[in-house]
Amino acid sequence: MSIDDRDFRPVIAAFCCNWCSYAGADLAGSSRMKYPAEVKIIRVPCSCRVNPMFILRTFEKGADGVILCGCHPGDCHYSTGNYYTRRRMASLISLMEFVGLERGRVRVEWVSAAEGAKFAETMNEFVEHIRALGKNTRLEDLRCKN
Amino acid sequence: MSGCNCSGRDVLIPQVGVITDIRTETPDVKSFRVCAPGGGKLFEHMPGQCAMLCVPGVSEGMFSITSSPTVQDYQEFSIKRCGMLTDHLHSLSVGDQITVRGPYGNHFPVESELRGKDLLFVAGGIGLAPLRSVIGYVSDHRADYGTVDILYGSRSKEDLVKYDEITGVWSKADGVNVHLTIDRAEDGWDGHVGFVPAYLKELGFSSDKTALLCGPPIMIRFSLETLMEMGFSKKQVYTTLELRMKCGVGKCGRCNIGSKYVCKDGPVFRCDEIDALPDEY
Amino acid sequence: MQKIGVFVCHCGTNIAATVDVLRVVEAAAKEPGVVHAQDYPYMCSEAGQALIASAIRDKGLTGIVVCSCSPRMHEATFRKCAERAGLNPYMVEIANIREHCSWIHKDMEEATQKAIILARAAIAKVHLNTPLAAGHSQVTKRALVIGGGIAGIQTALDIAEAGYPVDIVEKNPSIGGRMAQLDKTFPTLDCSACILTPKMVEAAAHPNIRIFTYSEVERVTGFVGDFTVDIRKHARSVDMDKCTGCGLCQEKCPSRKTPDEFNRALGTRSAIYTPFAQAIPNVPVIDREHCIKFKTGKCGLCQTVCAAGAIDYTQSDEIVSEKYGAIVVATGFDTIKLDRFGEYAYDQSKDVITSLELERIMNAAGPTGGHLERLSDGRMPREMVFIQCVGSRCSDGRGKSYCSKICCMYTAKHAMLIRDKYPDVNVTVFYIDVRTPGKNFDEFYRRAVEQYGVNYIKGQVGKVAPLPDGRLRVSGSDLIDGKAVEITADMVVLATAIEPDPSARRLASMLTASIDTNDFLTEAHPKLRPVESPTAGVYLSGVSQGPKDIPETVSQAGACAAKVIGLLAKDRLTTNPCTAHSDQLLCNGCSACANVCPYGAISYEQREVNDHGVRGERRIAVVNNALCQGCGACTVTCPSGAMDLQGFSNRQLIAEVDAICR
Amino acid sequence: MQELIERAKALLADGTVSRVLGWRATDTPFGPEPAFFESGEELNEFVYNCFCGANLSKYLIESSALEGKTLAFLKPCDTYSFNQLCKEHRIDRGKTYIIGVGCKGKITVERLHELGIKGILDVEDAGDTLTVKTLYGEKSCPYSDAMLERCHACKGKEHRVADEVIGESADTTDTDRFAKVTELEQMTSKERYAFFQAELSKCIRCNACRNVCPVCNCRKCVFDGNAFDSVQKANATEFEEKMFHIIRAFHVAGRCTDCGECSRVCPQGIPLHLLNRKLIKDMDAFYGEYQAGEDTSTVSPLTAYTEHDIEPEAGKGGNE
Amino acid sequence: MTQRLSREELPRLYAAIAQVADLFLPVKRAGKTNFALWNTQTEVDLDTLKTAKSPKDLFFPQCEPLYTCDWREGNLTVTAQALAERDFVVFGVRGCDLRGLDVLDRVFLSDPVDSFYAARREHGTVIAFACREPEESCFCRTFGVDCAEPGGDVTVWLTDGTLYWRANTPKGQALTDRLDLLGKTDDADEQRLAAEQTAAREIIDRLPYANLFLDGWNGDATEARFASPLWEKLYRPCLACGACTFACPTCQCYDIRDYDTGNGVQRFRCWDSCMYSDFTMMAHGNNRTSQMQRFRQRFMHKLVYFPANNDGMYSCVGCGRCVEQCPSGLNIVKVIKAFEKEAKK
Repeated sequence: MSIDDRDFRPVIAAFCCNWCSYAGADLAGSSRMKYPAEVKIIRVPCSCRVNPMFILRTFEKGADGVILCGCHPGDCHYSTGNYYTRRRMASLISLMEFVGLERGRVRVEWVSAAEGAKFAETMNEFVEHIRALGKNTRLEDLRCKN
Repeated sequence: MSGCNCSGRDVLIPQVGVITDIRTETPDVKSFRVCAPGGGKLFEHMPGQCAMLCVPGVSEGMFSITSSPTVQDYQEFSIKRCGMLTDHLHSLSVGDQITVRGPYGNHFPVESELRGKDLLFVAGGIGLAPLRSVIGYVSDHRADYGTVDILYGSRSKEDLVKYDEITGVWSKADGVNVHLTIDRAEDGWDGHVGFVPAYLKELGFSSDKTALLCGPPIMIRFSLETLMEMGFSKKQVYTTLELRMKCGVGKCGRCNIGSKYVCKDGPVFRCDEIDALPDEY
Repeated sequence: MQKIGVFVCHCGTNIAATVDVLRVVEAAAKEPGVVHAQDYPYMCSEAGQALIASAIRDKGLTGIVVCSCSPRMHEATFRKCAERAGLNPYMVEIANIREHCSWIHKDMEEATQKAIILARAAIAKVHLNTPLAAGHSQVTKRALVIGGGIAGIQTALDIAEAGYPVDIVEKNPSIGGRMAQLDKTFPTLDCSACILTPKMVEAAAHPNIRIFTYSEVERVTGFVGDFTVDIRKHARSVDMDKCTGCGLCQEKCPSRKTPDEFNRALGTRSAIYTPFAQAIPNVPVIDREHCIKFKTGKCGLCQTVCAAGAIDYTQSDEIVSEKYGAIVVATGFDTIKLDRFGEYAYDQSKDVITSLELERIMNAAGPTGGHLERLSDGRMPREMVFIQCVGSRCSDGRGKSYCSKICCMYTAKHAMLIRDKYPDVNVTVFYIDVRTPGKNFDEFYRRAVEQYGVNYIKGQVGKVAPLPDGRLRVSGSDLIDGKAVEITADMVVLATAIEPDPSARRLASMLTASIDTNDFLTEAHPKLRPVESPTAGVYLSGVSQGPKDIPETVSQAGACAAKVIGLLAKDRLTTNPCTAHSDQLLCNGCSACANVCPYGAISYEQREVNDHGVRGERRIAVVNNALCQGCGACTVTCPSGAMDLQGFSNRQLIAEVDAICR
Repeated sequence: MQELIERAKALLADGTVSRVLGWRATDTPFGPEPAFFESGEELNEFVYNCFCGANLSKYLIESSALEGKTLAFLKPCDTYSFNQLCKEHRIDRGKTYIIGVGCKGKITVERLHELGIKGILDVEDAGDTLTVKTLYGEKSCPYSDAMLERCHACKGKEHRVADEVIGESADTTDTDRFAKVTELEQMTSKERYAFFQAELSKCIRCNACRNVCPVCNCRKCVFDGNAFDSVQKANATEFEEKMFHIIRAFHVAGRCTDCGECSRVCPQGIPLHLLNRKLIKDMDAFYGEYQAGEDTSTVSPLTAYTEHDIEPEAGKGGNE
Repeated sequence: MTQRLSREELPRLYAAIAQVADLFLPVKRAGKTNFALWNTQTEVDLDTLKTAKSPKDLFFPQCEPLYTCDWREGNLTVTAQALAERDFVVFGVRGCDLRGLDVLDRVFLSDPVDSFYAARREHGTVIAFACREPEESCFCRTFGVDCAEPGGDVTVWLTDGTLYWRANTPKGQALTDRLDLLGKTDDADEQRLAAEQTAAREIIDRLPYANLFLDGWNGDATEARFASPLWEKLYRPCLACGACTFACPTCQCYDIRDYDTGNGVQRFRCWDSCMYSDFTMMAHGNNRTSQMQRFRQRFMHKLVYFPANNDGMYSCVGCGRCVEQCPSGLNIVKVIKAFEKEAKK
């Protein structure tokens, strides 16, 4: 591992549903659990609000990993939202791998409002994984960088 | 002119302009004065020419320059609020910066065909914007032109752009007659009421004048018909066209009508020239 | 261009200790559109809010960003503050630099950088915010209480007393719930029925209360203030109006072998039955599964003996559709199944019973007429062992991780009552901890130990083994003395964990109310809004929200009623303006959005549309803003991007993405 | 063909339909074009031959807004698209009259070019073989070698919807339609990346794939609007091509009938159908087999759910 | 003076040119041949007659930044994109595509000059490539292009074994002077070359579209052509995609757009197509609302408006890409033929 790799600070966006995962992240915070500062959370009303377009856009703008967190299936505040998320994301993740994106750059995780610990754990794990994958060069907008 | 690359800047590269003054003309029209960041005009222009104003990241649009070339310190743009860009422009304040490129297009032939002529300006609503530049120019070179008649109409009194200037300056100038009209009667208005073409007919100007016509398409159409009835020939009438313009230099392929590019060969056309163009505007 | 103000909160040292607040202010001030940036120790304080308000007024701010704690905490506070200062409340965005930043990071540099980025994202978003106007909806001034136990009854009574009509839906033939099954109550040892029955009667007689027993909620649509609920009234086969409650039918019924649910199947009942003597309504139901008439077509004895002619075999389920402004969930609890706890031999011996079964045995109206006896042979036990925490505080995944809260106290109660009534019965209690926080609770427990000589052993029971003589060998450990303990007992009572009633899960899904991993309904806020569900208009009463004893249940029921009354007292509600809307120039009318809308908020209209000068009739999606709850499922299903969500628009979210990746 | 013309003339003459949607002969033998016919006389230019690959169903969106019924000639595979468009309320079934036409697989002159045949002047369909007259002499090749990719994965000879059927069809399937997808899945992630990078970097963003696609029927494409701030028409970077094609594939997921028009029309020969097929293959595996356009009522997998769907986990897109 | 090189030596020639300047030439990638930067790994393809895309994007890129705006310390600054400074060579430009550059010159080098394009033209050396085996879609002859003698800064001919090279301009000569691997030709070479040219021209004569009927298409034809009812019939299959315009060597419509890079706004231009439905869309209307109008515009521009502004020069060069690539089988040939049929009726 070169020095550059060790210094690699990935850019990671976490889309969190307002009712479960965002609250879970709040709980992780109020429980003073630690996870890397690379993770930046974007609040959405429900995981089903996250358009695949947003995920691609995030990569386009230079993100190295995107994680989408929502309520556990069955616990959606809007009752069915995350069921659709689950289907959409299953297809999207598969398609993105198919066109050659590295495994695990996009991830979906169900985190309830009570699972502060799981939130922190998930983020630690995800950041670790993205660090191991390295910079996202396969899907990135070059124009941003000039 | 616009082709001059002497500054080393491509015609598509704008300059930064600072808004130095904003006036609310009507509920949906504001006039913006724009200067170079260090003061003074960004460029020289002729009456009728346009410039591309851009709020970076929002949009860019072509606007006619409302101020006369004889104004030394700034260019003015009277802009009606009608879309995303104009909404944004209306939200700007004095001191804000935008980008400006231009001037683009041709101009009213103030130095050639119009010289020595009696001029009849017919404007409706925001259509006053390009004509005001000519009116200003003519006022500053009064000796070069004959009489001036200005017929201007709008929906209501509060929709008359530059009302103070019209009533305070123009109507008091020598050899200038101002005729104002509004579409519907309202309290506090003792002037003429009615549409511009009808008033034009009523006023019955002599057909040896040269007319400059600017306003909404429907007003232009009926005013032109009226002028024809009054004995004007199309060669005596000038108007401006507005189409979607992007590059401003006749290359991007958008604003052509037949072989003419509105941004480069226009926006000022003599009505007989328009007749020769295919009907696609 | 927006004129944005940024307000960075220190939150005392909560934020300021890890985030260099001044650098955040400095960085925010450089962002385009930001005309004002400042910090303050407590933005949410009155003085902090005053600062925000005066900046809004003085600088003509069109949007503000507050960098502070979670929006779940103070978004509403700052929105109200903005509104008071004349700014549309939806022009406020919160950057969460406490829960999502200062509290999770240690490194000041790192946390400061992150706070700057979070502020930037909020600024980028607020640039695209538009003033939103909340709509209004009417409030149906009637409440529904689901569950007719003590929680439900108390809530209903309190609401009814305030003058609002309220309906109780109870799935059993009578209201009363678990409390009706109890013998005595701690810590005062009142007779449970004696204090419950008057409340049941009061509820039944109250002019503002309607009771639907033997009924279940079938479907819920609508939203706060305007729910429509379909209630399935199961066919009772007895005409409620005609029945006099004489009880003759039950007496004569030849089918008598049905396990009696009320007595925890320790006894049997007839096919036509009322669950217990004080049942309300005192009208029996026919259990069609066990009724001979329904099974074979022959019998009809009850009809013959009924002088009132109330028996009606032709009755069928009836669906009643009612409108409510508020819904209270009071579905209560049940004890867990013990099939995963083979070591206690519950399935092997009739003399291993749950505490709730013991309640029935001790109850004068119970299967043994209130006489303590072994169910296997009817003999009086000499040696009794109570085992605490059966399935509670369980870490191996077989039971529940939580403490069931009531067991310590009722076990003390049982032990005390047995020792009081049968002084020669030895009582041993195995416990992990004895938890007795509560008024007069610890005194109560100490009385059990000190006055009544109950033998408390701190330790766990490893095995209960039935012996050939019918007795039970209880092998456990005494952690204090550090030795193995073996007791040969006549009866073992298991303090079985309680769990939410199984109906809660289905109900939660119908109500779109969230439940936690244990199926307890989630509160809107665990501390500050403990009786409200996050779903507006849905309230939580009793154990459906978490384990609690009777006094706690009753106080929560009252709190819940207060919240409901507060809602019903309003004539109209302000609706969330963050709803979806369809751009008619982009909409294809393909119906994909309606397919995924959980609220049926999307319909289609033929509309004439002027698309840049071209007119034509189109099929256009139309969102009913009163129904839309703003989940956004439709926005992603819509391929053309016609459907967008106010407050979380495509462009806003993209702006946040861009700001974060910058 | 004559039968089709006669029938169309009859339906026009008796007023059943107001116009006919079919193919018109042009002076290149291999270039019939989609066309509307409004009179019997115009119908004399009607042609139906082995080059009539174009899927006509999308043109019916436009004609749904016109007065009177439109008669459309649809091949078996076109009827799937037609159904899908009806399901999405883009075509009014009541304003159409569908004649199912027989199909034995369609060919394209590009395939002939790819086979190295240059200077083509005429192509003669002699059943199993094609005789090609060229500037450089006469050539021949098996019919199936010139067939469109989609015909090798034919959906069968049944018309899913038709008011009447004229002519015989054949099922021309001779490959597993998911074979290439499977092959790609078995490559390493890096290899797949190289494959798609090479293919997609040819994209010129001409939007032919989108505009021909029957289910890409949005009145205004998201890529043309500014709702997502997408950069239209610009393919300055490889990412944007990917973004466009991934999103396009995703937007048609569950709606794509696998008609193959996208790959047929791509001027750069990008096998765009592979993205759609991957999604179809996945959805079939995840949620059970589903063929868009088989009928007009079944709900697409992405607008449905069950409580126990598979989780969106890594590893479904192919090898690592 | 014509020079020669054996075909096997081509890789050396490429390497030698690449020493002097960036070399672009037809490269096969994922089954399609397009102009691309040469390196030792590229698969050069001189056998494909026409690249899928014309080489116009080497001079007028599909997407190019114009300038960046950013706010520094509250002040708006505009930084113009630097003009091309590197020399480059385009090898293998067919006669039709070379004429395409003449057309683009008329647009971009006329007043006001487009400095981005001008800089590229200045730095680019074009090596034209004579055609040997024209194909059925070619009709350059109609527009007066001689594909056997295409011109350019340098012209090259490729026979079975030999490449012939002739510099035509000082720029071409300058490049030639820096290459030392070209050999002298003799009379036999000259004869062979002449024979090749004759053969190619004979094929051209036999092409189905070699001599299209252009009577009536000229700068004065606006009224008659514009109002023709034929357009209504011709446009119908058009899908409104941009395949024809993006493949075309002369289409030059462009769009100017902004892109938020996060650190400023980048303004770039990219190809646009008059076929796109939003091409002329404005906030308050659209002067070409129907696809018929847009379709008509494209052909009127090529055959009427452009000649009107450019001394009768058509802006179609007969490359035939639209013939090959239109998804619906539409093309300029069909348009010309339809009007011919009408005229001869």
